[in-house]
Amino acid sequence: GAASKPAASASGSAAASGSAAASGYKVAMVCDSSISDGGWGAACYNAMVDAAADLGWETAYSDSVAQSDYASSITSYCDLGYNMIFLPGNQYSDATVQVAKDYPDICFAVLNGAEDLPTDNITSILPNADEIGYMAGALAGLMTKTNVLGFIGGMEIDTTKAKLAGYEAAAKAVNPDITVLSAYAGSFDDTAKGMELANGMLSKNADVFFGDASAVDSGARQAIDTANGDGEIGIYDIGQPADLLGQNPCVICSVVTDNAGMLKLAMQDAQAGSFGNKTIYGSFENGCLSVGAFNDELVSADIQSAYMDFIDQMAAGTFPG
Amino acid sequence: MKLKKTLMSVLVPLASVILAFVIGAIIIAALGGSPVQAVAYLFQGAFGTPNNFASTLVKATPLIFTGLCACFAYRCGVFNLGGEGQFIMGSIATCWVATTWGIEGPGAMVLCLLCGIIAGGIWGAIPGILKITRGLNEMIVSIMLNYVATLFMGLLYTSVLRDGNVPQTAAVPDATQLQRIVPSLRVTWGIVIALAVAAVVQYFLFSTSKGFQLRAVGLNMTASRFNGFSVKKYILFSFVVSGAIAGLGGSVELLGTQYRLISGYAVGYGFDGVAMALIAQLNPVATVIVAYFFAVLRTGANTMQAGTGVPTSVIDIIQALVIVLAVAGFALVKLPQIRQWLAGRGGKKTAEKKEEK
Amino acid sequence: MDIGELILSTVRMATPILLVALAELYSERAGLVNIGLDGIMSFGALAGFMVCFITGSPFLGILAGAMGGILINMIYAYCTISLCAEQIVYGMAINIFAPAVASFIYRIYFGVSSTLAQDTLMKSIAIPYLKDIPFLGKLLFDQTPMVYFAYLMVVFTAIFFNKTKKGLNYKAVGEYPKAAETLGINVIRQKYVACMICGALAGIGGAYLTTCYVNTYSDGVVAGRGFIALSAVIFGRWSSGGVLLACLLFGFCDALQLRLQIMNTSTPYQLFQMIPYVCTLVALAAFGIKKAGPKANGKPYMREER
Amino acid sequence: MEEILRMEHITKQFGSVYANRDINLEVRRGEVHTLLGENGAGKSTLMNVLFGLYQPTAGQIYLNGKPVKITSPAEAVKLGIGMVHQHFMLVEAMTVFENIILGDKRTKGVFIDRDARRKEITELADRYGLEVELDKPITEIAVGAQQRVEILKALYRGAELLVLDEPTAALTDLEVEGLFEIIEKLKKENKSVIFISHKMREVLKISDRITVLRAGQTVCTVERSETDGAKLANLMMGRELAPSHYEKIEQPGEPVMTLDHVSYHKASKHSGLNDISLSIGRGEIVGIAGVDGNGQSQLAQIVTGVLTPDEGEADLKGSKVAKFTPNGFIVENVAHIPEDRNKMGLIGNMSVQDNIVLKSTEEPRFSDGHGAHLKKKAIHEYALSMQEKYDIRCESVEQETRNLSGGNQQKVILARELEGNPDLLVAVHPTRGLDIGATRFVHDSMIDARGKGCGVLLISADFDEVLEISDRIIVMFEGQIMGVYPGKNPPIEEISLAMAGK
Ligand SMILES: Nc1ncnc2c1ncn2[C@@H]1O[C@H](COP(=O)(O)OP(=O)(O)OP(=O)(O)O)[C@@H](O)[C@H]1O
Ligand SMILES: Nc1ncnc2c1ncn2[C@@H]1O[C@H](COP(=O)(O)OP(=O)(O)OP(=O)(O)O)[C@@H](O)[C@H]1O
Ligand SMILES: [Mg+2]
Ligand SMILES: [Mg+2]
Repeated sequence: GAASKPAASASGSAAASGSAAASGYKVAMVCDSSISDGGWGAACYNAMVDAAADLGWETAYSDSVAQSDYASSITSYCDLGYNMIFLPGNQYSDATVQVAKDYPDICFAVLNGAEDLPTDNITSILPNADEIGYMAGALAGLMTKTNVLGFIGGMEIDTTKAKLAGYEAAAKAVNPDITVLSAYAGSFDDTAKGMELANGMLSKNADVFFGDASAVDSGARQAIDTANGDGEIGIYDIGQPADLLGQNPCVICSVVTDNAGMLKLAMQDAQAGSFGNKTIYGSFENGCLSVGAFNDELVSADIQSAYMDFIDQMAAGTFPG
Repeated sequence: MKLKKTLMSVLVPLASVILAFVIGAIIIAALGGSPVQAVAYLFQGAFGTPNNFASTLVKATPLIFTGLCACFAYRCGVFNLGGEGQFIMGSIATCWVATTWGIEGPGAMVLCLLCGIIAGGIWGAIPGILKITRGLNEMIVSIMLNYVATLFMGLLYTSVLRDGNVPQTAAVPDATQLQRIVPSLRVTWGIVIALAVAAVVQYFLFSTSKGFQLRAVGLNMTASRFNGFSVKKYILFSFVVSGAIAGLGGSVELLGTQYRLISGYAVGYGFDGVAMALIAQLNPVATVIVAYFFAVLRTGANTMQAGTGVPTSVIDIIQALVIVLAVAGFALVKLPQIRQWLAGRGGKKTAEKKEEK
Repeated sequence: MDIGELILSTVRMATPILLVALAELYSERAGLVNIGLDGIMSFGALAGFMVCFITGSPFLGILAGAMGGILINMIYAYCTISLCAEQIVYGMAINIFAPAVASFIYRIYFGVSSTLAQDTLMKSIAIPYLKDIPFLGKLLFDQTPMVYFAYLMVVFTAIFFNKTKKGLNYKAVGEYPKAAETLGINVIRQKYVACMICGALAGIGGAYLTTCYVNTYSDGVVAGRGFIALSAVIFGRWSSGGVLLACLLFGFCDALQLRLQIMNTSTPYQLFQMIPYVCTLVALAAFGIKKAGPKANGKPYMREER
Repeated sequence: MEEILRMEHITKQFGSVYANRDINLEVRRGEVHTLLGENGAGKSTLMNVLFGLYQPTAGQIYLNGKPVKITSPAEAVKLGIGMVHQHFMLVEAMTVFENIILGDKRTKGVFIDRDARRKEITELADRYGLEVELDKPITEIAVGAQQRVEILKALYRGAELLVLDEPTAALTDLEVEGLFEIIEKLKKENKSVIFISHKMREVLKISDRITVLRAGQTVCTVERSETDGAKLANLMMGRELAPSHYEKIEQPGEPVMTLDHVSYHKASKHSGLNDISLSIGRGEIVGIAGVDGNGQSQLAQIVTGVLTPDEGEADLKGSKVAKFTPNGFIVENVAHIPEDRNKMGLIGNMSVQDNIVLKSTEEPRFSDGHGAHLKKKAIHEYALSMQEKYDIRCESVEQETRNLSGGNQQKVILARELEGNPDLLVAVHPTRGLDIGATRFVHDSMIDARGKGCGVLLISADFDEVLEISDRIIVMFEGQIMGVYPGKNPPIEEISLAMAGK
């Protein structure tokens, strides 16, 4: 297997990051999964670090926080004088609302927050889950030979459901004969479950996969690689939210979400004093969603251009219909 | 002599806890943090502001319930590892009543609490019934039922009782929620209910004849049967009551703290309760104290982690060290060799006194 | 549904649980209830993963998993055997401590990256002749060596406890340590040995997950398998054959529910996930279990106490 | 004769209690040396020190003249010491065979060589006349058989010095004869035996020398030929014990308990009852004689409501028993001294006072509102008065009963069971393991109860005891009644034959 090199060690978090002139602002992230999960937690953490580096903010994080500790963790950062708390998921909404009331001067940015969540000091950051689904579904529809697609979710949360719906709709728009198999692992970190679910789908002839289950996805990719064996690669996976090309041989392309960009917008608002009462949308149009690099050996130029046509149509609002 | 013994049994665990923190401080220092600062953060997090103090009480509340749940069952000699499932079932019943029956207000709240008690009691009764009728090991049954309850809760908040666009149920209406004791502080009457339950359990176990018999059953089932106590009834009773306590805890947690069911709700409360009850040597009042100590450690640790920036796992490591060393300290004073040594000086006198007799 | 795929999946899912259940069996046979299996597994998973990642050898990874498991379990051993402290509490403590240590080490070594580090997986080895048995041969005799190891352990354990002198002495320690002591058996040593075996097997179970099953480590890889193993020991009535059946039943139910989930996307998936637990309960209730396991199970042993 | 063992200035302390205090003991090769002392005098403690199970607080042990430090039983076994413990050291989940070969270090090889070992054990058992069923699980054999297994275990290990701690407590007279023959054989092989028993007759019969212990200290060592029972009792207790004589009642009162053709698990001869009819009248003691494990336990448990008979009827105080529950019988004033005081009688981890009021916490004198609030002070005071009345020797009534000596444990049970002036008292092996003083106390208590109109069912494997205090004797064999005999001038020969099933 391809052993990826260990990334730079990130032991402490209070250490100021980035080279830009220190702005005196501080942002902290409270996350229920581990930030080294190679999935959602890591992506969000990296987004925060990247955004902060550009603007010269200090960062801190608490990860693997239990649901019952959300509020007290957030409160801790508020008491420590952080300017912004970044919450990567809708599950933190209740705790955020509760704490935000007591700390009107602190900004709370909730990734995937609901549209009705924002208040004077809460902003939602909402990547368009439908579009993510469309972008993956169109490519899957073009690539499949068996007309069976796979989708593995972690938990049955709304953004995941929307991605699944979009995936299915786009794939069917490309090729009406397609069926989509889907399942939920009930977990974001049980990699073995991901592998078993993918195996189950493989035995039903699925040949293009997409997932929204963090570390579970890596199990699924492993199952796909195993099924491909050493020979020609005939079963594919589409990655997200970072560009995963090269991580596994089966990855043909990724739907990349630029969480850092959106978070940066929120941070700029905070600096400008215009934070709150808004939802920062992330879409293909505003560049927060993008198509990652293609595996040119597996995705022919024809398919790539056909795919980009669909993406253009999506941007124009005519796809998948 | 007796004084010395009590003193030792306080001093040794205390020393152990301090030792755990010293080790923790070394780790923190090795990671480039300041240990003194870290401890200051810990105290600030747990007691620094009135609201932090209140948060610690809030955090202790569910732990008191699951601790008492374990305590009650173990006193009757049955190992109920299903506190978590019973807690969840209590929460589910409460949530269902509070959010779908269309009722609100204090009356609804009381009804919700009752339903929590009943649901927890029923869920607790299952391992009890299977034990006395089929002879099944209660540990395995209650562990399995924890998984079932957690999944059932998942089923509710992702589909059946789902409210809105995230997998969670609707929130309990304001009027039905447990009210704050002091409006400016986060702590609700839930902690008072918890303390009351602890007092009742303490009284029941040690000051009533039924409690006395229940303890006897727990210590020696055969002798209890020979002496006319209905062992099976007591086993079932203890399961039901222990489940009901956990169920009430779930109800209080839902009405006073969480307001809705959501992914990750109550994870780990059950086993925490078991550990606390055992550390407290199955004494209800001591269970309350241990639960509070756990809560201090947790809320304080959150602030410590946030303040020092060490990875969260370091905090878990320190917490585990506290348990490991504190319980080892308790065990140490109970070892025959150590007891002998403690008795060392006072020993002669006692022996002589006996001879006079 | 593809039956072959289902059986294969059953074997795969049952193997780590089986290894860990055997670990618990060895522990409980010496009177030590260890509910810290999840913790030992996660440490074994990390140790196995890191060594495999660094050396490129899954076998060294397995070995490291075993050593890591032993190391962690010595905390439990010292406190419960030498200090006679409550076993359940120490199991709990291990469950908090070990995953935290594992997570800490991983974080320090690998840092934060948007992808998980990957190690080399152990290759399957087909057993000549046996693998040619139609249908089953491919499923059962073309597996990684650790699968064979797990099943051989079942046989070995059965023979050890039922046919050998050491096994008999071992069992006596869990049944009536004082009697064992009066017969010249070194109870304390036996209990420590039991903890080492338990730590090693549970560590291997964890390492299996990251060197034979999936090629990554993440904080939640163990996902409660230790508790399932604990149940499997009770369900299997403290015999290795029984434990094997319990693990297979559990693996089968889990494999089945995953497949049912894929087939019925409209039904809430939690209903399928309940299948293994409900099946276990129903099976237990149907058979009934009167046997209570080793008599001195869970009780501390002090030589001079009556 | 050459000395094999010398224990010098042995002191053993448990917490603040001295179980042994500066004890000296010397045992010669080829002799039977008896340790005599009241319950709790420290006999077992001293032997456990010798066997390496306890580490002495102070003192030195010499074996064959050489100083030795015995740090574990394994060490003792290596040094040629064997011991039959007072409390059975048998693993219940295993068979007799497995129990005998456990921990075996004499044979090499990994696997259990069943055939060879069986042959060896069978030969050994034949040589010493010990009858055991090798393949039965321990739980399925009677107490007497378990005792034989214990002896066989020790013999199998082939010790030079064999300690027998109360081996006869659970044996019938016939079995005791057999044991004595074994001891004689060992003596001939020039092996030494340390023997412990509370039965003066046995002590006088088998001993060469006797060491008397009192309250953890050595009183003296005497030659058998130079002493007698009365002298020994005096040395042991520090006081005289008048010879006992109990009057026999020939006309009992109205029946309190009648069994009519009662059967229970008929097929299993040793743990069942087959068509039992008997009646116990007020003011009489009915003694059940018979080898242990012939249905006596089941009988006791049926007349106390613990077991429900398969067939037949029972009449309690003139009305038919509809439902068999222990509580139902307790309410009808039936008292029970069960056969196993630790397992069935006492809650070992509860205090003396809690055990004394175990059954009566709901009575107004111990609680308000039918058990709603315990009157702890009243309970404590009552327990103190019971401690006084029944001479229960303990540090305080708050001490756990687990740590009391056997005699005192039995007295706690007596204080509980007899205080309610029962109508029926069922006493099973009530004096097993008790010293002569305590035994006398128990017998006196039963006679007292009889005097107050209580019907007493005495079940005992100790034939002497049955003969001494029963007003009527019933012999049981394989779950059946073999015969009923008068307590006054009983036909001893006939009864003995009946006990053997003839
Ligand atoms: N484990 C223990 N811890 C404290 N005290 C104990 C313990 N065991 C016994 N004792 C006390 O030591 C003293 C001696 O006890 P023991 O039962 O030997 O007295 P005894 O006079 O020989 O009794 P008996 O009436 O049975 O002959 C008693 O006060 C007893 O309660
Ligand atoms: N393990 C122990 N822990 C505490 N006290 C003990 C222990 N073993 C014995 N004792 C105490 O030591 C004293 C002597 O007990 P021991 O068992 O030696 O008496 P014994 O002479 O064998 O009596 P018996 O005739 O009843 O067998 C008693 O007071 C007893 O309670
Ligand atoms: Mg005594
Ligand atoms: Mg003794």
